[in-house]
This record gives sequence, C-alpha cells and structure tokens, in this order.
Amino acid sequence: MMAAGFALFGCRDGLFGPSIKGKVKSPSLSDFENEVRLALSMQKSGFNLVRVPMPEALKTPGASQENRFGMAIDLDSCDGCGKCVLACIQENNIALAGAERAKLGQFMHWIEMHGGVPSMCFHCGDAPCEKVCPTGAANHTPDGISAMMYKRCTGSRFCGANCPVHARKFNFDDPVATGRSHKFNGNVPVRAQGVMEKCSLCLQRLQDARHDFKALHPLESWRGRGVTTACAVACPKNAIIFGNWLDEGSPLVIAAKNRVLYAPREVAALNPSIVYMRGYR
Amino acid sequence: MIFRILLYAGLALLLPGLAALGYSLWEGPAAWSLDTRTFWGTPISLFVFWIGLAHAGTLISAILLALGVPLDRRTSMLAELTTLCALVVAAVFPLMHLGVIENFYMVVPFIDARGNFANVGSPLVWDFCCIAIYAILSLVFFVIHLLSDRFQALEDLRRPMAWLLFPLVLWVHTIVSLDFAVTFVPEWRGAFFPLYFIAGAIYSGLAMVNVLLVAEGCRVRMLEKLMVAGSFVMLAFWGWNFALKGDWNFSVFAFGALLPQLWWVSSFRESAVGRLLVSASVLFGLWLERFYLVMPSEPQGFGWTDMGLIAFSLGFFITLLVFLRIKLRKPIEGDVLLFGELDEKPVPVVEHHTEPLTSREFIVLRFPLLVGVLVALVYTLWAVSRPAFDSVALGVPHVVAMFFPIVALVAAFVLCIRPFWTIVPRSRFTVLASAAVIVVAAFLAGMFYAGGSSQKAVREAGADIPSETIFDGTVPDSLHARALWNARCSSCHGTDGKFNEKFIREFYPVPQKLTAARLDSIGEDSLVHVILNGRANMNPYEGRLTEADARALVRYMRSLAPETNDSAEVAP
Amino acid sequence: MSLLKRQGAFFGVAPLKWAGLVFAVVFAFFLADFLFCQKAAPVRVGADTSGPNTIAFLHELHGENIGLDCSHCHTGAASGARAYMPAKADCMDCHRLPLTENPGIEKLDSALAAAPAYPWAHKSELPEHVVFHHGVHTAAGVQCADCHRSAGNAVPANAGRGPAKKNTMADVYGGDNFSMQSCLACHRGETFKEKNFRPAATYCAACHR
Amino acid sequence: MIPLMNAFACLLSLAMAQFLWHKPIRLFKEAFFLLLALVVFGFYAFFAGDISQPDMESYPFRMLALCLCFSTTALPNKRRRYLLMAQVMWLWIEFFGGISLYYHGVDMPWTRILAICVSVFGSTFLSRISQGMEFALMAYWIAVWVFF
Repeated sequence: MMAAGFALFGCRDGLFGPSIKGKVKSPSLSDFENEVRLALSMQKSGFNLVRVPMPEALKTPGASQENRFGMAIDLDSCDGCGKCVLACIQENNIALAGAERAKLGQFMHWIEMHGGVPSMCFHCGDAPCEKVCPTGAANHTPDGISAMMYKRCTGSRFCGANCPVHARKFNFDDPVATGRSHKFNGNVPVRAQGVMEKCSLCLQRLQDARHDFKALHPLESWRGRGVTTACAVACPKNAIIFGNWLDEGSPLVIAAKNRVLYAPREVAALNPSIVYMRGYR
Repeated sequence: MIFRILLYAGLALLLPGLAALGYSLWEGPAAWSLDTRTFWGTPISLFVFWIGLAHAGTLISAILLALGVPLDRRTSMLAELTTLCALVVAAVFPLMHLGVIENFYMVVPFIDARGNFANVGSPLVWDFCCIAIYAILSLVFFVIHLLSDRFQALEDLRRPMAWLLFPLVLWVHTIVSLDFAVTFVPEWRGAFFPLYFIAGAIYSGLAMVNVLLVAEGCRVRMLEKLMVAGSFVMLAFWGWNFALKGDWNFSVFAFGALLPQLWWVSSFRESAVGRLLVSASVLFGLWLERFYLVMPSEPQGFGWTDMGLIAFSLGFFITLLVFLRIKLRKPIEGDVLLFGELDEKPVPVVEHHTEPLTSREFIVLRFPLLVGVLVALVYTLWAVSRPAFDSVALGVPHVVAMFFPIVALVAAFVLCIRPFWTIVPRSRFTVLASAAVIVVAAFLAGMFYAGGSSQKAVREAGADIPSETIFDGTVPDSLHARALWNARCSSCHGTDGKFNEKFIREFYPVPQKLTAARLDSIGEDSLVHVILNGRANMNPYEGRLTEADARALVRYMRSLAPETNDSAEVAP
Repeated sequence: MSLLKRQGAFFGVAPLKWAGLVFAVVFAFFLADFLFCQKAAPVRVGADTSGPNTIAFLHELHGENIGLDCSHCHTGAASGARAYMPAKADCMDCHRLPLTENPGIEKLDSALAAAPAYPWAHKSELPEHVVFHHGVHTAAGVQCADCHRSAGNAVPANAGRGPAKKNTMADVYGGDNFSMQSCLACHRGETFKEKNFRPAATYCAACHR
Repeated sequence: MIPLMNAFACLLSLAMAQFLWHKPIRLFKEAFFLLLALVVFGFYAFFAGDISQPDMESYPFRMLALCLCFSTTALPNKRRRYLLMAQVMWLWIEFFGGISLYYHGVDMPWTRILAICVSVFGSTFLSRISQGMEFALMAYWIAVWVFF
C-alpha cells in the first residue's frame, strides 16, 4: 500500500530522495568514443529505401509556409565513419547507455547506423509518435521539427512504441545520478530519468539563430540561413546537408534539387523531412 | 473458512508483490523487462488482463439484466464485486509504469493554469477518461444493487443503469483495444481488435466468475456453458490473428482453448476441483495471450520483478475481493438464492410489442441522455478550442472516443441524483461526509489546475560576466554596430550622435565638436585606438569590445555624423 | 411540481449552508492552485547595504532621470540574449569623476574602491529548459519595465491577471513573479492589449528546449 | 473486383445465416455454428482478398455481423431487439475498425457507417417484421455491403 501511495504521489525515489544514489563523476570523451565504436561494430541492418518526392510545406493548421527544416543524407559520399554520431552526442549531451544495455545494443544515440547509413528521427510531417502522445509533449513546430518537451513528458512510452523506425530513446535511469552523462554543451539540458528523447534537429541552434536574427531584423522573415546541425558540421564528406526545404537559396534545396530522394519504407508515407540522396536525376 | 484460506493466500502473494512494486517504483521502468521494441512490458499486460476482468464482471451482470436473462443476485453481485476489485488492481499498473509518475496529471484533459492541454487524439487520454468514468459508474451500479433490496427506488434504477453500462463497458474495452490497434507495431495491426478484446474480456470474466463460484461452493451451469462456448469463439479470433500476421502461440491455445474442453468429461465437470482447473487454465491462457501481445519481441531479462508484479496483482485482487466479500456477507447472501438450472429450457417470452422509443427504460433514460449529449457536446467543443490544438489537425475520430462515456456519466448522474436524494438519510454525518468529499474533489481539481513547478536552474559561477563581446563570431554589420552603439556609447554620445544632454552637460566638460570632415581627417585607425585605449574623458573599452567591434562603431559613428559643418557633436 | 418541491428541499432548508459549501469548494480549488502553482521568489537586486563600506545602489538615481537606458549597464539587454550585470569597469566609466557635491561622496569612493571586479550577480535564473532572448522582446517594442517593474512605474509581470501591485520597496527588479502563465498570456495577446504588440509564437519549441 | 468479392462474401454470409438460430436454440449449437461461420469467412477473406490491405483486417468479422443481421430476421421472438443489436454490432466493427485504420492514414468509411446508422434508426420503428420488410432490409444491407 505504501508503494501504491508512492505511485499516487509520484515519489519515484521512495522516501529517501535521489541523494541516496550519490554523486558520481561524469565520464570522459574517450568513454563516448569507445561507445560509438561499439555501436558501429554492432550496428543494425539497413533499411529498404523507397523513392519519395521533395518535401513540401506542411498542410497542418498553423504550419509555416516559408520554413520547413530538414536534412538530406548523401548515400553516394557517406562512408559510415560515424563521426556524426559522436558530434551529436557532444552537441546534445547524450548519455552513455551503460554496460549491460550496451551489450543488448540499446544505445541512447540519436543517430544510429543502419547498414552503414546514419539514421535519426525523420521528423515526419504527420508523425505517428505525436498522434499518440497523451500529454502533447511530442509536438510539431510550425517549421517542421518534431520536437520533444521533456518537462511535459510523462514517460508513457507510447510514442516509442508507435515510431516505425524506433528512433526514440527512453531514459531508463537518471543519467546524472548514475554518472553516464557529460555536459559538453551548456545550451542543452540533460534529460531527466523517465522521459523519451530523440533527434531535435539541433533545435537549440535554430532557436538561437532565430532570436539573434529577430533581435536585429524584427520585421523581416527568418529563413534559417547559415544554421546547420552538429552532425552536418562533423561529416568529413559533407554527406549530411541541413537546410530549409522551402528556401530556394538553402544549401539543402541546391544539393537535393537534381538528386533522387529516398526514405525508409516504414516512413515513406509519413512525409519525412529527412531524406536520403542517391544518384542523379 | 475457504475465505480465510484465500485471504492468507492473497496476503502471502501480496507482500512480496509489494516489495516488487516498491522496487519498480524506485528503479523506474528499468526494473522490469523491456527492450528497444518492447516499451511497455509486464505492467501493461497485467493492466489489459485485469481491465478485461473488470469489464467482464459488469458486462455479464449488466447484459444479462438488460436482456432480461434471469441471473441470481449472489452470482451477479459476485461479478460486480469482481469488476470493482479488478478495476482497482488494473488502475495501479498504468500509473506505476509511467516514466515520470508525478506528471500523470498531464494526461487528464482538464484545463491547466499554463493553458496546456492533453492531446485528446491520444488513445491513452481516452483510456484514462473512459476507465475513470467506468469505475465510477460500476461502483454506483454495485451500490445500487447492494441497497436495491431495501429501496424500491433503487431497484427501479437497475435496468436503466444496466442499459447505460452495457454499451459503456463495450465502449471502454474497445478503447483499450485501440491502444494497440492504432499503432504502427506490426504485431498489433488489426481493425478487428475491438471485437477480439471484448470477446477475450467476456471469456476471461466468465472464467473468473466460475472460479469464484467454486469458492462459493456452488455453480451456475449457464455461465460454465457460456465459457466453453466462448472457447470456440476465441479460437476463431486466434486463427484469424494467425492468418493475418502468422504469429501463433501454442501455450495460449493449449491453456485457453484446449484444456477447457475437459469440461465435457462429466466427472471433471461435476467435481469442484475439475471446474476450478478448467476455469483457472482459461484465466492463465488469456493472461499468456495478453503477455505475448504486449511484448512484440521476445522479452529480454524477464526477471523476479516481473514475477513480483504478477504476484502483486494476484494477491492484491484476492485480498481485496475476499475482504469485501467477508464484509458484505449479509447483503450478498441475504437474498433468496436461486442457483443452477436457469438456462436449461428458455422461458417462452410472449411477444408483446412495445411501440418504438416507448419502453420503460427509454422513457426513464430519455431526459438524462439528452442532458448527457448536450454536456458531452459542450465539453468536446471546449476541449477542441484549447490553444494546445492551434497546430494540430483534429478529426472526428480523435474526439469521438470520449463522447459516449461523458454522456453515460452525466446521464447516470442525472438518473441517480433524485432517488439517492430521496433515500439518503439526513444524518449530520452523511451531510458532512459528502460535503468533505466534494471539497476534497475541488482541492484535487485545484492541484491539477496548478500543475507542477519547474525548479530553477543553478548557473555556474562567472557566467554573469559578459564575454569580451556580446556579438561573437563574424565582423559585426551595421545593425550589430547600432546595437553596440546604443548599448555602450549612447548614454553619453546619444543614440543619434547628439549628446545625452541630461548626463553630459551636468557631469562632463563638453568635448569639442566633431563633424564628418574632422572624423575623416582623424582617420579610422586612430579613432579605433581612442575607443580601445581611451582619451581625455573617453573611457578605454579594451577587453570589453573587440577591435572589430570598435571599427564597426567608428563606421557607424561616421554614418551618424552629418556632412554639414554645424552642430554635429559626435565626439570620441 | 415535485421538482419545485425538491428545489425547495434543496435551497429552502439552509441557503447559508449551501453558500458555505460553494464557498468551500471555490476556496479549496484556489487554495490548491496557490499551494501547487509555479512559484518564483521575488528578487531584490541592488540595495545591498551589508558590509562596512557599501552603499545601496538605487536604480532611480541611474535610470531615466540622467538619461541612461538599462542596456548601458546591463549589456545586451537591448539586443542580446542575456542582460548581463555590469562589471566594475562599467561602473567606473562614469564614477572615475566626482559626479556630485553630496558629502557622502567619500563613502561612495571607498565603496567603489573596495568593490570587487564583478560586484553584481544575477539572483534569479530561468530554468535551463526555458529560452528567453531579451533582444527579441526589445526589438518587438517591449519595455524593460513591462516585465521588470521598477520603483518608477509599477507594471507587474502579471499585468492584466491581477491588480498591479505598486511596489513600495526601494528597488525590486528581476524575475519576480515570472511564470509560463504570464509569458503565455502576453504571447497570446491577452495582456498588454493597449500596447498592441505583434502576435507572438505560442508553440512549445519557441521557448523550450 | 472488390464489389465482386463483396458480393460473394454477401452470398456466403447469407448461406451461413441459414444455420443459425434454428429451434431448438441450444447454446453449443449456436456457438459451434458461429465458429464454423467465422472459419469459413476467414478462409474466404484469406484467399479471396489481399490480406496486406488494411481494410481486410476486419473483413471476416464484418461478414459475421452481416450474417447475424440476416439470421436475426429468422428469429422466433424479440426480433426487433436482436435485429438492432446485430446491426449495432456491424456499426461497431465498421466504426472502431475505421478509427484504428484512420490512424494508419485510411479514411473512415463514413458513407457505410451512415447507411448502417440509417437502417438502425429505421428498424427501431418496425412494429412486426413482415416478409416484405425482411426482404427490404436484406436488400438494403446487401446494397450497403456491396456498393458502399
């Protein structure tokens, strides 16, 4: 009954509070590099890709008609080195999986290799995860990012169950208390225990860029020029290109204009914002 | 006697179970077996199992009542009691399986101070509301039944309430099935899940009631036959599931459909142990079914915590049920008992034709249903108008799922308020108690409205000090320069290059006039030098501005300075 | 008829009791709201007179009346993300000179001499999952005092939601009574109607990360 | 192609309906025939249609509902009630099955649902169900089944 009482009042840590778990020192960069190497060694099998058209403006009410951010991953030049995974970890303070979960291949990485091809949340235009999220913690920004509001997440994991590509990672235990997280980037809060997390398309970079722009040009419209994601920066082959699908001048549109675009079969019908490029039209 | 044994058995299961529950609350979802594809695991399979039982109890008693099939009071009360206890057990699991339990209130589609609103398109929200409403109504139904032998007013309520509950139960369990049918998980695809779940619920519920009847030391042949007949129907569902997705589980088949056929052996059928075994195997088989349904992939590390949770659910249920059964001995057993041969020869029903929409139930229900529909409409419109849905395309299928439960709740309230008002004794205690209940409810509503408070961040020391420039990176353009000027220089030199009269005249000797011509003659570099290192009254900004900033400032200053020789007072 | 009678039974008996019940319900609701709502402690910055030779910093001596705007000392308040606290160097820009004939000037000088390089520190912080950019709001025409009410003009952050509390303390600045509620109220255009700001973003990811 | 399949399904359920609710009504007999019907429908759906189509998921059970509708017209007593319940079951399958498919991007079969609603509402007013009325109802159901 007392346990049920805890459940009612939500004392995750029982009577003693988290302090009992103690303070642990945070891991070093090399630990993360080792984990990425491990993840690459036991990477999942590849997607089977189907052709998709170039992403267009979203139809949902309130969706922006001038911004839809996304990425295109060039399969011709990507060699699956996995530098993007590490860059993503450092940008977004992603925690280590811990030994026993790592053995099962359950990493927290937002970017995972599927048959030598990086894959992350595809930021689907009509995302199944958002449809089933009970609290609205998983929701869509007007400019096409499938965002997570971690403070609003109640950890029902319905979104994770409903993601066709399993891009969502669940924080089974407290990354800080268990000493599995290192805060590389002060701009991104470390996710707490019990919330679902996933690729945010480097939301923080977009937010900062938008604000700095709006502060100086309050009346002009911001197209996200000059912003790029950590994985795109890190890619030595420039295989990952970030940009704005609705902006003719954006590097993304320029790169993808005369390429053949693909997406995994599971999400091809869900209007993904992130596509693969292979071959020329 | 049998009850005491059951009570001890229940406690023996409950206590270790509590330990497991406490541990999984402490540890969070990591405690039980999950993996990257199985996000729910044991608790939710238990939830589906017990909620199925919870629905079956009322379903059996309400359907039979609504359809006019006579069922004796004791059996039907047992069924309803099962419902209540199973509901309490089932309610624990969705709550404890959450990652952030203290945020569970965010699932309630109820306005919150910040204007957040639950996503009414999510089956979990439907679940929460439907099950809550169902719990309230089945409790009311049970209480009415409990008191119905003393008050005719309540006895008259039973059939209308049954007609309300009958669709509600089906609806609620359908919603539970939609939790799975809606998703993209290949193992859960199935537009037939509503029927599938309902059939499973009735089947397991019949088994449970039969088990309890064995404990009561009596039997109702009709229910046994219904159970065995149910095994046929379940077979069809499993067969179709196999045809659709090719997953077939032999143990489920064996326990759920094969073993129950032992009922045909008369010696088995006649012995209490035999009946117990048959019903128990049905229950076990259906639990297995739910277990494998909820875990699409082979569960990794199915450990003692899962066992403990199972033990907890079982022990909690038994303890609760037996406790209530002992407490309510008199009202449950008090009535005339007619057991057994009810269904052998169906009583010939004289076809007396009632004009459409004129049956007694309908006349009683007419007004409450109307009110219910109105309230549900208003609620739905209000909910959809919440700002949370500015960017969500809501369709009818999203909002319709909560419609009928709300109708049923309001209708039942309108239906019951008057008879209860007439029969409730006006003792001081009841008045105070009901008032207290209402006030507590209001308090809880207030808690939900307030929502949680997010704790402040602690900023590491020194972060307050501006980095040497607030615009790091590229060489500032004119807009940056203007911002810099307004922040750093305008307090003396004025935003427009005119002096800030209030400040300068009072405290500083006025610098000499500086026209565009003079600016040009001094030259950019030396002006930058002045800005960085200071001069007579000009402060050094070395370390607070980069040279790039200073240069941009000079250019900006130049743009402020008018070409004409008079009255330009731009001064370094 | 019976309905009427019932209502008589309802209200005829003891209207006071019913009124009391209703009051209790409403009270309980708001009590719970008050107890569990998002708190933010008022922050007093400036008038810190602890220590032997320190002097109360008064914003009204440095504000409008001598034509300095906030962003002169709080660098970035007008254009950056954060409004920083002035370093000692920023104070000395002006205080190098004797700015007044006031006899307290020696005390001021000694205080300034004793002051550390970075005398001020923020007392109120936003949670780290919240993004607030001062420059955007300034550019949109929001005055500092709209949110940071000053001794001069008392426009509390919760304007429109409650009576504007005229503050009596010398200098209450900073994040008193900031809540997502008040942010959203303004972003939805429910408060500060008279200033008719442009409509602002209300989707989660605009301010949260 | 699809209407043809539906038409055959319709005939099949009409045929299976002949076995149900013959006096003396015995629980096990009916249950057995229900099982039989479901198995037959299942095989039909499996072989006649493309299982991977989402709207085939509930096909046999929709056939069963239709079959029950047909069979209730032959009931000895309480026909109107059971007629209603059979149609409501059909409605139930269509509606909630539709919701679950709606989340997979399939549109709700509104016309069919509305048509069944109409017949449900209409048949609440049937006093006694004459031969002609039986025929009319069956024709209506068949039309709804095959064409909507």
